[in-house]
Amino acid sequence: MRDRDGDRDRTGHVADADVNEEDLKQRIADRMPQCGVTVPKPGRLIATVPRDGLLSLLHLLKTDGFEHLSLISCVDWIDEGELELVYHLWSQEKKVHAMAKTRVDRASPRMLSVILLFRHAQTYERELHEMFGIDFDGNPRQVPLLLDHWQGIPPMRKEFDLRRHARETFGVEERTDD
Amino acid sequence: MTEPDAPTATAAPRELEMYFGPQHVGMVGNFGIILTVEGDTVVRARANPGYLHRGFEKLMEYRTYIQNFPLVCRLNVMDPDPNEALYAMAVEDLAGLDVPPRAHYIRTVVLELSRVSSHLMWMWGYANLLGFETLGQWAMGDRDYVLDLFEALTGGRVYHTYIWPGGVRRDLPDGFADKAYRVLDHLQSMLPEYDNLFFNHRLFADRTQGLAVLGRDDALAMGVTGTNLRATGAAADTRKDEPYAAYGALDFDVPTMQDGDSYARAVVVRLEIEQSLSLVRQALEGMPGGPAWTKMPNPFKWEVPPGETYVKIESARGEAGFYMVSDGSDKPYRVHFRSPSYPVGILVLERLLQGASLSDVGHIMLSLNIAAPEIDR
Amino acid sequence: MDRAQIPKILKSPANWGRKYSLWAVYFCTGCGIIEIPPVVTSRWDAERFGVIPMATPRQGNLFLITGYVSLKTLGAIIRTYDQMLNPKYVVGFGSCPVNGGMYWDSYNTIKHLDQYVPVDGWISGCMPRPEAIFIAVTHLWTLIDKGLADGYKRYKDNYDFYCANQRRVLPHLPKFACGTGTETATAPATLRMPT
Amino acid sequence: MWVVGIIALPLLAIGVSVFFLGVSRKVTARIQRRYGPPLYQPVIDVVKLLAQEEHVSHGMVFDAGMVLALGGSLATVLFIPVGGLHPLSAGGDLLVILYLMLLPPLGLALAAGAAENPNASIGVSRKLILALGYEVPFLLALLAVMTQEGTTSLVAIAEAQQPSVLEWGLVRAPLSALAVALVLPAMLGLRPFDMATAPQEIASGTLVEFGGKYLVLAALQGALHTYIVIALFVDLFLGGGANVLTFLAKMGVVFFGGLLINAVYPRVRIGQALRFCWKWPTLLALLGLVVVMVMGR
Repeated sequence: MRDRDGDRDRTGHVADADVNEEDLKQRIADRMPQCGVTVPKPGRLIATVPRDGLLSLLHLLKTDGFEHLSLISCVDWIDEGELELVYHLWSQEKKVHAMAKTRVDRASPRMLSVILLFRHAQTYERELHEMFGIDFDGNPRQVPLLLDHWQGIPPMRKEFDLRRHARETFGVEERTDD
Repeated sequence: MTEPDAPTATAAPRELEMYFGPQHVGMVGNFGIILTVEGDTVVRARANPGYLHRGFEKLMEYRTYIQNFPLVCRLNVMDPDPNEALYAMAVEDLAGLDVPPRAHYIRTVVLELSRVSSHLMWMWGYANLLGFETLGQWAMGDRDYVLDLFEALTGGRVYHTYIWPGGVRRDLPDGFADKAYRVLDHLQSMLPEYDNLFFNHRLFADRTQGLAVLGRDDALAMGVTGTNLRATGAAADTRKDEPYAAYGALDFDVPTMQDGDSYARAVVVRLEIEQSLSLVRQALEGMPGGPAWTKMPNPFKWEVPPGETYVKIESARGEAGFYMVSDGSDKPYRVHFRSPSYPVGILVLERLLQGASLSDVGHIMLSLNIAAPEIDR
Repeated sequence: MDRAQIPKILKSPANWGRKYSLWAVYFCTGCGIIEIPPVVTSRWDAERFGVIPMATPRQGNLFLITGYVSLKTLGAIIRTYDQMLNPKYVVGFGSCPVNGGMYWDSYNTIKHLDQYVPVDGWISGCMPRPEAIFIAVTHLWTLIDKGLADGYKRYKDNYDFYCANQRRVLPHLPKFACGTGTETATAPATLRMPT
Repeated sequence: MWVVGIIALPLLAIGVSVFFLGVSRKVTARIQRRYGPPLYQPVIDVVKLLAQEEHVSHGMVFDAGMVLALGGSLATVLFIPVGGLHPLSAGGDLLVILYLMLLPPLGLALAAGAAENPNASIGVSRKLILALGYEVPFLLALLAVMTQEGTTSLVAIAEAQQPSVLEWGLVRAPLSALAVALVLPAMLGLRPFDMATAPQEIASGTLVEFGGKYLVLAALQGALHTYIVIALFVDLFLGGGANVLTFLAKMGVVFFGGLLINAVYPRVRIGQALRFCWKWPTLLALLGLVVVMVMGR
């Protein structure tokens, strides 16, 4: 709640920001030994856990003040055969942005839904279900969101060839430039 | 699978299913809401987005960093510059580019002008929905002066492709500050007129006060940011929380309201217009000298080092974020855009519409300041 | 009113009406919509030319397709177009309806609008300026005068062609539920495609 | 002579109401800092609509409803004295006019119902609810005027006001005049009471399914309705007119006032409109009636 009192300096991050993140890192490492935590730069925190530990990590972060879920993102690491789920959290008190990461198998991706912790995760999970084909257990509304009657592989996966699809569906001529 | 979001319960005989949008004058953007109405009351609402989906994130994976540059501003047509700034900031973060202070100030000017233009556009829509066409016409006419400024600065009225990794595309043209002051003065002098005609109007207050109340706890729990959150009394603003561009050196307050209803949301936007005008003035007055960009490597063969970053910015609608992953090639590996309208436009909208009167559907949606292209991407 | 116009009006009052009373139907198809509000409001004021926005497709005769067309929107466009009354004119607005523009390889936007609905005029550019819209309107006047704005006739004459194209990208539309699926998708020789 | 009147009066009414449409668009444009369309723009629109190659009907009831609405309006016009013109005055009075004025909404409701569009049904229901709102003060005010003049003949009422400004209904029954003036925007369907055709809420409401010549009929009926309501107001409270020109000038003033209100007010919800109509206008009209009855004794 520092900034509401107006004692924040003008240059961006407050001087003791590092202490905060190191504290957090320590606390997470104490409570969840299987979790790898790094602080890439001031105001950012990256925590990586195996798939099973994600809910407890999110719960831990939420009780620590990370109450705002900015985004649930997914990265398709096709060479490693895994999908990486990235949960972006923000703490208004600490002014720290945390990314909680976990990986799921690409072939049959399943994940537990986090709508009990963050209500609006419903929409993000709905989109990821549509775009990456991940099943979220516990999400009641995994129906198409943006696409209309899509058939075939989910479009955001790396093996989906955008240009071939455009050529076959819309008859787009190939261009010489890339 | 083929039925998009089928209704869960069978409709009672007195209930009527209505498609509100996309071909509907009361609809902002290409967006649909499927309403179940009973008489004049909405029983159930389901958002039906996706009319503007063009697969941005996939397209960006197929284009080089420099080719993506004209693409990103088209994410949100009403407020394009924050998207450019986000992209530039993400690339700078990954590539370790420095931005000269003058570029920071110019970016602030552009971002705030973009906010003003977006808010004036919002005012047009909101006034129109309430049947206040005169104010709508005036606001839209005044917005054009802001677009003229953009044209003088960047050459484009709507899309500017101006903020660019490493600074801005070119320095301010001669006499830009004078032109800008004239426009600012004009807008400043119009604000009392808007107040007289609209914001202080009793009928406006009658129609919006106590309508579609979103409490602060609910707003925080549902990922709401920006003006909608500030209308509930929380003073959260990325410009204050994680200052970017030149905001750290400028003097401004975050306007808030306590009630969280349609009225509060509208007044917060109105206050933000005034604050943005003052910010533009401050940034122009405090503009430092020096170069407006840093030299970039040859963009056609430019490879950004591997890594990942999340940058965020306060766009006209709230926290806009950019999550970018690079694998060291000349194209981004993965880009994900966090749009401020996304949580608001689907879950919050569906909740606020429940039990509302059919006359209010359009302007509840507009009071939330939802931009459909941001949701669909 | 210009005195010289009077013989023209008397010769064909219908064309006079169609020219100077273009009631525009549009919805926010894409980015292009951002320039429509300035055009119909105080700075540019399209009502001078008789162009006013209309709320329902039954009353409009000028259909502005403002920007990229996603598949879901195409369904809405076809539905709206079918509801409009003849004669109706379609103007494709911006680069994206012409050839896909910036989204030429996107998986969810169509590339050539005139394969799905007949288009009478194009405005290229991203974004077209308000002046370009007025030029398009005056150009449409010339086309109406010469009888060349005949998109609705082309649609009727080559319905199979348009229908087949529509079905190819939107197989689930109820409109096509009873179709045979054997219509040819090549453009008939008689079809004058705007180039 | 009265045959000429029967033919001329509807033509005059149509001409005047179409002219009012053009003026309203121009004036609104000027208030909104625009140049605006030419004054004859409604004529172009009508020509365009009639020249359309397709006219979508929704069955017999749809057609009959529109004819009923327009016919009702035209018949009403014949009973309203305009200056010295009153071709059917012998056969009709205010009560006949009131009955005839019920026909157009009925016809519109039939047509909109046959169109089977939810927006149209909602528009019609709003229109009828709004009518419920403004009819109460309007009828009370009429009752006051009729009591005061001791006649139900509109011609007699208009002529009684002829001698001087002091004899105008506005002066002699100010409370009733004020009550009717307050509900006048509602009767005209202008803002803040245009919820029956609100494009932004129910995409033009009752008019949603009208196109081509049906839209011409509907627009003509709407314009005639404007004419009828304003003419009634002028006849009842503004002294009628010594000749047609003064009458039309008075109508123009009333219409212009309505336009100004239309330009600067937002639309209210139907519930708010009903509450408004049943509050101040009804109270004023009641008070006016009481005053007239007490003074008349």
